[in-house]
Amino acid sequence: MKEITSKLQEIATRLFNEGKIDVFLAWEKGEQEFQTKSYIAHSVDDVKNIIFNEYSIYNVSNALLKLRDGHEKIGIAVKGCDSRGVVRLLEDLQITRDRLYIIGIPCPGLKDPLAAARSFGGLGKKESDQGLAKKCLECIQPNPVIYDELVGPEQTPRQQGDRFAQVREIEQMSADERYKFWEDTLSTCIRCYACRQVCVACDCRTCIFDEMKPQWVGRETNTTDNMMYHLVKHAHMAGRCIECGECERVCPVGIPLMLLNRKLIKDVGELFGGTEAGLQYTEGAKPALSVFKENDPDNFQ
Amino acid sequence: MPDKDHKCTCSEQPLVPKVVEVIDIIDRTPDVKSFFVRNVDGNGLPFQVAPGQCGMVSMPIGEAMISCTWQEEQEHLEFAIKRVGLLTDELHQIEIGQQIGVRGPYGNGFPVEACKGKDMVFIAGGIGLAPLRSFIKYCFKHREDYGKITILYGSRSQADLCFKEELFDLWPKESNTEVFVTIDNAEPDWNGHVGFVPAYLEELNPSSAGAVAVVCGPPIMIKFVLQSLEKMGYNDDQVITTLEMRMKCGIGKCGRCNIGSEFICLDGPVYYLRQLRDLPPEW
Amino acid sequence: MSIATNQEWKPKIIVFTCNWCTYAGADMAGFNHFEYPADVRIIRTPCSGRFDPIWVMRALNRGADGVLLSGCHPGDCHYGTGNYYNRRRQTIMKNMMQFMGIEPERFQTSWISGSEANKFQAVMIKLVDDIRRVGPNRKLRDAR
Amino acid sequence: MKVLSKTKLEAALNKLSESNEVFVPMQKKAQSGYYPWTSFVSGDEIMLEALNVYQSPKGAVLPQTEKMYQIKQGGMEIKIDKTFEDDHPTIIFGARGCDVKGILAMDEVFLTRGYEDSFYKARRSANTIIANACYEPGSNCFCNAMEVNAVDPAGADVILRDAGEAFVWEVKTEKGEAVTAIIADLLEEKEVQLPQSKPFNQKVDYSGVAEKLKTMFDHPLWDKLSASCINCGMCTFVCPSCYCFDIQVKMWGEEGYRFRAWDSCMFEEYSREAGGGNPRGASKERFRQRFLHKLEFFTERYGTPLCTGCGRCMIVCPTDVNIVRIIDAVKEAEVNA
Repeated sequence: MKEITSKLQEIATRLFNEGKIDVFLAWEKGEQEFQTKSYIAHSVDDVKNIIFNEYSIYNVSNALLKLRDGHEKIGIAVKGCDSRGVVRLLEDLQITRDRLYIIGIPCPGLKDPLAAARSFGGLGKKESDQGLAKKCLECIQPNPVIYDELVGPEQTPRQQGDRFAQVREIEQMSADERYKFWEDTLSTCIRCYACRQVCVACDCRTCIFDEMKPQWVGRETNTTDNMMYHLVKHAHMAGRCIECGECERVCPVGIPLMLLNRKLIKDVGELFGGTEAGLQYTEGAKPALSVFKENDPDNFQ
Repeated sequence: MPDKDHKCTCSEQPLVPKVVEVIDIIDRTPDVKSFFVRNVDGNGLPFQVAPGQCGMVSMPIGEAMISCTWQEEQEHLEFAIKRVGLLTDELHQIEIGQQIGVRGPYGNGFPVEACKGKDMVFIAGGIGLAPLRSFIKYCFKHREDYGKITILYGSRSQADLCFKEELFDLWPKESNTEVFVTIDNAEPDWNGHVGFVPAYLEELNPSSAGAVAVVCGPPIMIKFVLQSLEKMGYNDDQVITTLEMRMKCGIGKCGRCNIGSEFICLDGPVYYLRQLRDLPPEW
Repeated sequence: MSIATNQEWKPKIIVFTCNWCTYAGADMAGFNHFEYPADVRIIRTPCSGRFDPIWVMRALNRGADGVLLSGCHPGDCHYGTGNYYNRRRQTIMKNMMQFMGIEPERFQTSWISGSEANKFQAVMIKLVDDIRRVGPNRKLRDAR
Repeated sequence: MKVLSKTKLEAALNKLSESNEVFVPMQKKAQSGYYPWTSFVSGDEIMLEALNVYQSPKGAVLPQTEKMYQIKQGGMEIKIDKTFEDDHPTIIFGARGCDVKGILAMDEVFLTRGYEDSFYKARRSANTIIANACYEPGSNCFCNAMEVNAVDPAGADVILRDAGEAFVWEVKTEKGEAVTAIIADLLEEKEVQLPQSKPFNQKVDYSGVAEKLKTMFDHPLWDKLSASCINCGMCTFVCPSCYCFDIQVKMWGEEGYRFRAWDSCMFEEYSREAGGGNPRGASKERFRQRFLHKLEFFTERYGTPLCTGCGRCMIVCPTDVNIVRIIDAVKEAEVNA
């Protein structure tokens, strides 16, 4: 990790000095070791705050959403999952490729700073293990899919066994059991919209949930409004979710959101084939539901 | 702001509206209508208003804070409503006899006492004339308490001029009163002044000696008018304006209409410029 | 809406149709006096490409018992490709709704062309029977 | 002194639940917060010994969604016949000093300044607070800097003091007497050794921050501090003293109700006006509004800061926005007065 940090700082300094970039997106050291957060370096003397440690798990491509309307040249350090976010934004034409200088970091698997913060803060039960974060244990793409420079050795995916095991388990349940499962899980949601704000695939200007004319989803936190919210939010993820696992990681009440996303990824893969969201950048490519084939599966009456 | 006692006259449940009946609707402009409401059983009003106070008008679809016009003998409440959103769309489709909800009165209203003995300069833009109209009618009712009255009003087009009858017939006839009307861009059958309110104000240049300027209109207009008034020598105690913020509760609880530690719905919406100077520049 | 026994309960079913094929098919069915149950309410939209899954959820949420989206057969969409996009979108959405536990009968999709008046009638009758069999919608229903 | 031994805790809670809805700090699978004691099932865990729980007890007096009044519309007629003031007795059992201060701050907002919110008043007057004295501050706690007395929280009707195998039951108000009467037979008279309160790890000094913030509205430090914030609403919803609410309606044709729900200054729609304009549309402005309200505006208006030093927002924030660091940054920032 140490040499990746120094390499990152070295590249950032070079890019700033050559005037190739105006800002550099990476991670910043916090007071405590686990308080690493996303960081925008504006000049060469900010570079000393940049770090890549075992808690640099935040999906930095999400910070691109704040910069999409500007014209500055952006240097960005991306892990495997982050790089898929960059591809997604390029596909959605939210940012142009020539504004970006991408430094890829094959990711060795990181720890969850929120789990560490919880045990450090002492609120509630101590998180059981301090090992790799859940999303890193299920990682299928540690190596960046798009980069101008690569830093660090290639890594191997850590996902073992059937990726969609839990999804199939729920599919086997009866309709009422499934409804009961989702009713109990989603009734705990406090509608803080962190899963939307942290998601790189959520790049709409005005979200449908902020729409008042008409108001599609109610603002109450009863079960039905919560289910409507999650159903609509994840319906928009079909063919767009890059499986970075951030929504599940930041959820304050621990809702297994990746189950919904994995169900979509499984269905889109089985029904329509094609590469998964953000795995490969080709100019002018579109997400799965924005294209079609004549012989798509058709179970309509 | 000190602990003012705005006892809401309609009930011990300030958030629950009173049902009233719309007894008359007058079309002022293509997108502004005046609604006159009374209690459902016909006698009396849910509350009385001072000039510049507002009321929360509510229909099942939503609620909105609308300024309420003051009259001397108040046998009805008048709300001049511009069609801009969910609730106002629906309001513009109702007929006479429709029942709606109303609660209030909210806001501190214009400092009518403090302005006594001063020359009054009223500067309004678009629907901003509705709140000022209460203060103007109050001045004409107590004409001897006030000096020279200048009314400067501008709107986008001739059709958008509100309260045309008062602007062109009633108010010019009042003693020691001048009314100036302007529209943003020229129109064939309009021979009055053409141009924006701030520019026209500097052209008229009403003297600031012993005068008070009262401003109400879209935020962009208020911004430039305040600059012009400063150029013309009006100090911060001679300028009064109203602020626009999103409001939901109307009683200083829901937290969203704040500028600094002031809640515009409760401590405002009327402020002296001196008060606004030490608020954060978010207005 | 009090949901007493099955007899008194009348299903409320919303059918979204595309303007050029299914709506014309429905017209043809009416023109030829093909009877189909009255519990069905038809909403016309320009093309099946306009169908938004949130309509289905909103309808079920606000009290409908079943929703059908019907458009032109793939290949003869008036605008060329609307139904292809619709096909992918609704296929995914049907799986998603069933994953959440909503009965499959409540959200159905079909292709009905302008001349298939009898198919329109058959689909309507089958739709209402399905919903009658499955009963009133309680899942995703906005509690009073 | 009166003592409630821990072996009798569940019996006491059952007894209190007969006539009150008792909110107890609990861990329910992945979530921890204040839940009704009647909803306790096996696998849940009472968290009275833990430092605190994630969600604050403010839901007992200001629920996340709360029906206000029923609306019936018959063509031209509108009837508002039923309002939903809910005054069933509730008890918040075992709230820490920071959470009690949060509720006191909300009392200031909802019950003073010319208007008394009838819905809040109904719930609050039927509510009894049994505080849980706090002797061992956590690593993020700084309630001592925010006018909160953790060992003797003001505004509590009864104070529990965890003395190892029993709680000291210290009654403070008449409401406290009433609750004590219900479980009088479970209390014993015993002398127990009270624990020593430990020092605070966080060194926070709030003095002068409000006055200095008044001059820092346009200070460049807000850009730097808000750079990583993604404007989710998590910090405002776990905060014990955030009270902003939204008023919305649910109608089915002729019938429906207007309700109130928590809202967050972090959401873009919070201050968006009918014409589409938004005085605080940008992410930085909303971020600044949240911390100015916590540290300056509330102090100017009600005399006490709205932040109670519980440290929850510092833990849950996905981009590690830290209010203690912001207070330090404000104190160090040089301001050209």
